[in-house]
Amino acid sequence: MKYVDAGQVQKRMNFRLLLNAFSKVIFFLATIFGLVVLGILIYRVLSDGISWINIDFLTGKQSTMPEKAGILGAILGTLWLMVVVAPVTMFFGVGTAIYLELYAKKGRFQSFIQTNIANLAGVPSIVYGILGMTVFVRALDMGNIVLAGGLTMSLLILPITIVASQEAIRAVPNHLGEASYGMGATKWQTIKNIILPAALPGILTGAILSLSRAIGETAPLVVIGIPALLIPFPGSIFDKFTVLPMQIYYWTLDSSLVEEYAYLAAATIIVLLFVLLLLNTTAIVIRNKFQKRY
Amino acid sequence: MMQTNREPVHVQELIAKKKQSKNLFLKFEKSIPVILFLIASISILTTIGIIYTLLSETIEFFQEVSIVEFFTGTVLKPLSQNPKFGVLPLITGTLTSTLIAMLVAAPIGLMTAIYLSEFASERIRKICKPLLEILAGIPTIVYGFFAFTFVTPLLKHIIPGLETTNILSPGIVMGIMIIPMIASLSEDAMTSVPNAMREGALALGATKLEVATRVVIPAAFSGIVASIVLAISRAIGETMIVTIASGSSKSFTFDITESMQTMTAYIVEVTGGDAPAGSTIYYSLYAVAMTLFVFTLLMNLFARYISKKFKEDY
Amino acid sequence: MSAITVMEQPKVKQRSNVEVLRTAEQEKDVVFDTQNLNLWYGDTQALKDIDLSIREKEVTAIIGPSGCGKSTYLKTLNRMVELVPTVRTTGSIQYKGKSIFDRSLRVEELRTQVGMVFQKPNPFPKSIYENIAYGPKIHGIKNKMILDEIVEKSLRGAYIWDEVKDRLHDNAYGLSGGQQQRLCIARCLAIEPDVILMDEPTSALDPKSTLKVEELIRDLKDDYAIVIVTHNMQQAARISDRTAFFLEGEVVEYDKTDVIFHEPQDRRTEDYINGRFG
Amino acid sequence: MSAITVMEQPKVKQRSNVEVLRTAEQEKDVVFDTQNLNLWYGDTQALKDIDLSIREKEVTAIIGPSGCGKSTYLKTLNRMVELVPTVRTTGSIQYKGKSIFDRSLRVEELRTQVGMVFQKPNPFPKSIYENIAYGPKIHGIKNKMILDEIVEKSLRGAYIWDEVKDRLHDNAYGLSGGQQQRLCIARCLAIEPDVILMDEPTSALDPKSTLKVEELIRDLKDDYAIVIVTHNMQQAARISDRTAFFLEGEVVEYDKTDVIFHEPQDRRTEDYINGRFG
Amino acid sequence: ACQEASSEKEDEKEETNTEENASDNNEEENKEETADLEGSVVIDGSGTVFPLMSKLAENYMTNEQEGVSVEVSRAGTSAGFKKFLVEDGTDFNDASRQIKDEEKAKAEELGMEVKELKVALDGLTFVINKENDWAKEMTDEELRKIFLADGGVTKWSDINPDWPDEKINTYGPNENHGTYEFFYENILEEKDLVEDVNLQQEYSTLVKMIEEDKNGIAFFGFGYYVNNTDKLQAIHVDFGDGPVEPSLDTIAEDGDYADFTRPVFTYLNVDLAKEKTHVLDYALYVMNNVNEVAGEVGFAPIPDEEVQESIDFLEGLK
Ligand SMILES: Nc1ncnc2c1ncn2[C@@H]1O[C@H](COP(=O)(O)OP(=O)(O)OP(=O)(O)O)[C@@H](O)[C@H]1O
Ligand SMILES: Nc1ncnc2c1ncn2[C@@H]1O[C@H](COP(=O)(O)OP(=O)(O)OP(=O)(O)O)[C@@H](O)[C@H]1O
Ligand SMILES: [Mg+2]
Ligand SMILES: [Mg+2]
Ligand SMILES: O=P([O-])([O-])[O-]
Repeated sequence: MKYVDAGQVQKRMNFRLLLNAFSKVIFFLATIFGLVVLGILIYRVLSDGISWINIDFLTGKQSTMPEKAGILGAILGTLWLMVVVAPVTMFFGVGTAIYLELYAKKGRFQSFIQTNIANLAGVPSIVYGILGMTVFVRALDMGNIVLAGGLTMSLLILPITIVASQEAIRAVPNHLGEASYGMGATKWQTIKNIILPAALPGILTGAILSLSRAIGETAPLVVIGIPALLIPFPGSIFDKFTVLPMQIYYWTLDSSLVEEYAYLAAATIIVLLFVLLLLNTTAIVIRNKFQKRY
Repeated sequence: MMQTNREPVHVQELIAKKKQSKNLFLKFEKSIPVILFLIASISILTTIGIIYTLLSETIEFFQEVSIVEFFTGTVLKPLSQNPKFGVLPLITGTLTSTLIAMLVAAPIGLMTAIYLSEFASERIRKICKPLLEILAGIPTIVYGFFAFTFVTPLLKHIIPGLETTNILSPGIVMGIMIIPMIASLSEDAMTSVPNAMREGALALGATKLEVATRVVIPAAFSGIVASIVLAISRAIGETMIVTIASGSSKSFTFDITESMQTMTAYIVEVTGGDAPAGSTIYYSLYAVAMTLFVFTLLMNLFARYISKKFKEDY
Repeated sequence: MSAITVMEQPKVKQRSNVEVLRTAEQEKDVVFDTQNLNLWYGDTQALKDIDLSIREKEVTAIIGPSGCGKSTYLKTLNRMVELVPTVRTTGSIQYKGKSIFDRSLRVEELRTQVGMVFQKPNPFPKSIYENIAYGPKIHGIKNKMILDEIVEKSLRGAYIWDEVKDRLHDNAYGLSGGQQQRLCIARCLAIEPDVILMDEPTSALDPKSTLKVEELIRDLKDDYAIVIVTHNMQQAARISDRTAFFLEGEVVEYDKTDVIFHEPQDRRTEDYINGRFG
Repeated sequence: MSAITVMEQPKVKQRSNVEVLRTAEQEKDVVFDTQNLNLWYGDTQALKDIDLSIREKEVTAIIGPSGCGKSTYLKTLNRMVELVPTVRTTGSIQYKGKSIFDRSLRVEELRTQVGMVFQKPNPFPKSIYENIAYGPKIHGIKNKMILDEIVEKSLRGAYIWDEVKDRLHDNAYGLSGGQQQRLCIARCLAIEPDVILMDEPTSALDPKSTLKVEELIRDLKDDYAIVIVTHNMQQAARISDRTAFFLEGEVVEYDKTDVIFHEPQDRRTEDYINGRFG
Repeated sequence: ACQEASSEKEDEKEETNTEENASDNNEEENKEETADLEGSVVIDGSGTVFPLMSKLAENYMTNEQEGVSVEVSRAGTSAGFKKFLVEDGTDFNDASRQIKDEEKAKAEELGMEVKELKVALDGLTFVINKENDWAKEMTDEELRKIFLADGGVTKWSDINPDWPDEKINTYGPNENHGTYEFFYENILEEKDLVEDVNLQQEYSTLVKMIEEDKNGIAFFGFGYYVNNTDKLQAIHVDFGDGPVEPSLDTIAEDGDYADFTRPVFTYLNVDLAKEKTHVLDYALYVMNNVNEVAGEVGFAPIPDEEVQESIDFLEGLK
C-alpha cells in the first residue's frame, strides 16, 4: 500500500515552495527592518544636527545661548571619565579574568564567581547608578565628581570586560604557556611575558567595546546627579563634570525652553556616535590586525 | 671558536648567580594568587554592595509603608500631601513596555536570525551582522530622542488618540534596540545546530523554511528562549527611552496609548538630578530599585537555567 | 514507483550476489543516467567526465581512495551538492529520463524521490516517532492514523521496529549508533523514495551494527535502487551488484561487482583492490 | 655544567651509531634514574612501574604505539606533567642523584636544567631574538651584550644562525616549520640545560627539515643528554644510542638501540618494530 | 576678602545695562581692583527659575569671575529644598513658591540661617493648543473649575454650550515643582485636583503635550510660554475686568494679571555665604543683575526697593 501519493506531493509542493519563497522575503524584510530604522535614525540626526557642528561648537563652553553653546566641557568630561574607567576596569577586569582562567581551581567557587559575573552583566544600569550614588557620592562623600561617576561606570562595565578578557586568555594556545614553563619560567613570568601579550589584542578589543558602552550610558549618571548647567571644564578626576549623553539628555528636555536646543542635542548625538564609531573601528582594526597568528 | 675572543658565556653559571634576586621574586610570586583573588572578589563585593544598599534602605521604607500596600496598591502618589506608594502602576508600566518591546523584537529578531543563519548568503551575512551590531551600540539616550521626536509623531498619524507621551512608542523603540540582541544570540544558537541535521532534512525534500522551523528551531530552542529571556531582562531594565518618551504619569492603566511610568523611569524622576536623602520618597526609590533588581535577577537566572538545563545533546 | 512491503521475518532472504545478478540482468531499467558530468568546487575540479548509469533494484557501490569525489558524485545525484555555494557543474544527469538540472524540476521533488543516508547517523533531536513522521508531515500527511502506520512500516522496513516499538516517543539520541543509522534509513523509507543514496552508511558503526545494516541494504534492493559509497572493499563485494571505482574525480572502471573484484580491466583498479594504495 | 661549543661547519661530524656506542660505553653517567614510577591521570593509570635510566651524552629514544605514555613519561622528567591538575605520581626519579620530587627542589630550577622541545614547533609570538633571549631574561640576565652573545651562540648551535641572522628582529612566525623547530631547539639551548627532552620533534616537519633536525640532534649529544620520543622507528634507529619500548604505560624493553632493533628480547617489541601493530 | 568683594560690588552697580561691551570694559577694570575668586557655587531647585538662574550664572562666569564655577541644577522647588536643608547642602535653592513652615522648621533644627531673595515675578500661565479657537478667553473661576475635582466641568461644553462637546484634558507639573504647589495652594486653595490630571516632571513634556492635544490645557510659568508662542497660545484670563493676556507688563507688580502672578525666589544659605566669599559675591551679582536679565527669559522685574533691600542685607554679611 502506498501512503505517499505522488500527485498529492506534487500539488503540495507548489504551496510549500511558495511558502518558502514568501517566508524568505518576509525574513529578509525583517532583517532589513532594523537597518532601515538605523538609516532613518541616522538621517534624522544628521539632518537636524550636522549644520550645527563647527569648530566653535566642538571647542566652546556650555551656554544657555544656542549660538554660543559648545560641548568641549562634555567631551572633556567624557575623557576624564575614561581616565577613571579605563584603568580601573582594565585592572580589575583583566585581574579577575587571570584569576578565573589561570589560578582558580575549577570547582564550585569558581563557578559561583562566574555565575555572579553573568548576573552582574544583567543588572540594569540604573541600579548601578543607585549603588554609585549611595556608596561613592553619599557614603564616601565624594559628591558628583568624575571619580564617583567613573567608579560607578567601571562597576557597570566590569562584567563585560571580565568575560571578554577571559575569552581572550582562553584563546591563547596552551603550547605557548608550556614552552615557557619548559624554560623554567614561573607561572607569573609565563602569564606576564607570554600569555598576556598574546591575549592583549583580544583584551583590548573587549575593553574598547565596553568603554564605548560606558561612554554612551546615561541612566547611572542621571541618578548620580549631573548639573544641568556647568560651564567650567573639568580639570581633574575630582572635578564635577558632564558628559555627552547627559548633555543630549538636558538639551532634549530643554528644547521646549529654547527650540534650538533640539538641534544642539542632535549635533551632540552626531559627535557621540562619531566617537563610538571611532572606538568600534579601532576595536575591529585591532581584532583583525592581531587575529590569531599562532 | 667564537669570533669574539672573550671567554664564552656560561649561562647556567650566570643563572645561578642571579638566584639570590630570584628568591625574592619567588616570594612575591607566592602572593600573586592572593592579590588576584582579592581583585576577583570585587565582582562579589559589587553584588553584595548592590544587595546591601538596596535591602537596607528598602527595609527602612517598609517601616514607613506597609509591604502589602506597596505590592498591592494601585495608586502611586509619592509627592502628594498624603503620599501613596502602590508599586503596581510601575509594574504594569514596566511589564507593558517590556511586552510591547518583545512583541516587536522577538518576531523580528527571530526572523532576522533565521534569515541570517538559514537563508542569507555568506556575503549578506557579513554585511548585515556588523550593521546590526551598530544598532545595538547606539546609546539609549539617542533612542529616547528618536522615540520622542520621530516615532511618537509618526504613530500619531496612525493612532489619532495617541498621547504625546505614551508607552507604545518607547516600547516599540526599545524593541528595535533589542532586535540585534535576540538576532545575534539566536543566530549563534541556530548556527551551532550541526549541518548534518539540516542535510538530513533537505535530503527528505524539505524546503529551507521547513528545515528552519521544524529542525533548526526545535534543536536550538533553548538557546533561542534564553536569548529572549535575556532580552526581556534588558527591556525591564531599560531606562532612558521610557524616561524621555513615556512621561511620568503614574496612573494604573493598561491603555498603551497613554503615558505610563516604568520602575526605571520612576527612579530617574525621583532622583530628579540628585535624590534628597532621608524622606519616604527617597526610600521608595530603593524599594522600587530592589523590585527591579529582583525582576531582572530572576530573568537572568532563568535564562542561565534554560540554556544549561536544556542544552541540546546533538 | 514502489511501495514498501512490510516484512515480518526480515532474515529470510539471503541470496548470493551471483544469483541476484543473474535474475536481474535483462529487466533492470536505468534510473540515473550520468553523462559527461564535470563538477568544480570554485576552481578545483572534483569530478571529471563522469559517465555512469544507476539501475533499478540493484545496489551500486562506489569505491575509491579518500578525496576522489565519491561523496561529491552522490550528492550531485540529489543535488545536495548545490548547498556549497561555489559549486559549478556541466554535463547531464537524467533521472528516469528527465534531466535533474531541468528548471521545471524542483530539487525538493527530486529529493523526495531520491532519499539519502549519511555517513554519520544524523537523526533530528526529536522523538523516534517524530523523526520518521517528519518527511510525511512536510509533504502534508497529517492524519494521525496514517502517520502511525507509516512510522511502523518504515521502522519495520529498516529492521528496527522491535527494538524501538516500546519507546517511540523517546528522544532518538538515546539510541545506539547502529540503531540511529537504521532509524535514518527508516526515516528515508518513510517518504517512499525510488532511489536511496548512502554515503558510507556503516563507517561510524561497530561490526555488528554494520552487518545488520548490510543485511538491510541487501533486502531493500528488492524495492529500491541503492547507491552506496564505501571505503570498505569487502563491503562493496558483499552487498553490491555493480561497482564503480573512482580515482581523482574520474571513473576508472565501472562494471559488475564480480568483474571488478575478480577480473578488473584497469591496472589501477587492481592495485587499489589489492590494497596497493589509498 | 656544559657550555655550548659553537661549530662553524656543522656537517663534519657524521659517525655511525655503532662507533658512538663503542666510545661511550664505559664513561657515561646516569643523569635521570627512574625507579618504580607510577602515574595516574585522575583514576586512569598512564605509567606503570617504570624503571629507566637516562645517560649523559647519549640519545635515548622512546618508542611505542599511541597512548602508551611516552609523552607522559617525558613530561614527568621535567615535572611539566603536573600542569594537569589531576595528576598523581608514586615512585622516584633522581636527577643527578637528587630526587626531582624533593620539596627543596623547585620545578623552575629543574626545568632550567632540563630543556624541552615540543611536537609542534611553538615559538613565542615575538621576534626571533626575543624568542631566544626569553629564557636567559626570565632568569635575570639583562645585559644586552651577553644576551646578544647567547642568542648568536644558541642559533649557531641549532644550525639556524645563517638562515636568520639578517632578520633577528622579525617575528618568529615568519619562519618555516622546520626553521621554527630549530628555533625552538635554539631557545632551549640558550639556557644551557644538561638534558634536552624532545617530544616527537620532527613529526610536524617535512622530510628535509626532519633530516636537518636529526643531524642537529646527533651533534648535540656531544654536550647534552637527549631523550627523544618518536613514532618513527627509522628515526629512533638512526639517531639514538638507547631505545625504550613503551606499551600501555609499561616499559617492555630498554636496551641499546641496535639490540632493540636487531635482537629484541620481547616478542611484543619485535612485533611492534616489524609493524605488526600500533 | 571683604574688600575685594565690596569693590567688586561697586563695579557691578555701575554696570547696569549688561551689554557685552560694557561688561567687557568692566572686566578689565575689575582686573585691577579685585582679585579673582575661586570656588564653586551649587544651585538647585525650581525648574521655573532655572532659565533665569542659569543665564545669570553664565553671565557671571563669562563676564565676572571665570574662576568661580556656578553649577545650576533643577530638581524642582521641593526636591531642591530637601537638598538645601541638610548639612553641607546646596548654596542656593531656587523656588517658585515661598518656603514652607516645615521647611523653615527644618532649617531651624539644623541651626541654619536662610535668606529669602526674591528675584522676579512670574505669571502662572494657562496654555492651550494652537487650534483651540474657543477657549482663548476664560475667567479665573472657569479655570479653577476645570482643574478642581468637584468643579463640575469635564467638557468644554460644560463651560459654554457653544464650545465643543469634548473632554478637557488637564496637564501640569508634578508635585516636585513649586509651580504645582503654588497652583494648588494659592489658586485652588488646597482643594483636590481632578482625578485624571496629567502631572509631569518635565516642562518640555508638557509643552509637547499641549502642542499636540487640541483639548489640552496646562499651567506653568510664563517663561515656558513665551519661548513657545509658536506652539502654544496662552489663555487671556478675565479676573473681572475683562480678559488679560499674560505678558511681561501684565504680570509685573500690580499688573492686570497680578492675581495669577507669584514671586519667585532663590534661598541663600547664609552660613555658607559667610564662609565662602564667592558665594556671597555671586549672591550680590544675582541681585544686582537680575532685573536686567529677567525680561529675556520671561520674568517680570521686581521693584527696585526690594532689590536694594536684599543687596543691603548681603552687604551686611561681609
Ligand atoms: N565543500 C567543498 N569545497 C571545496 N572543495 C571540496 C568540498 N567538498 C569536497 N571538496 C573537494 O572535492 C574533492 C572530492 O571530495 P569528496 O568529499 O567527494 O571525496 P570522497 O571521495 O567522498 O572522500 P572521502 O572518502 O574522504 O569521503 C576533494 O578534493 C575535496 O577536497
Ligand atoms: N591530560 C590528560 N588527562 C587525562 N588523561 C591523559 C591526559 N594526557 C594523556 N592522558 C592519557 O594518558 C595516556 C598516555 O598518554 P600520552 O600522551 O603519554 O601517550 P603518548 O604515548 O604520548 O601517545 P601519542 O603517541 O599519541 O602522543 C593516554 O591513555 C592518554 O589518554
Ligand atoms: Mg566522502
Ligand atoms: Mg605524545
Ligand atoms: O520647577 P518649579 O519651578 O515648578 O519648582
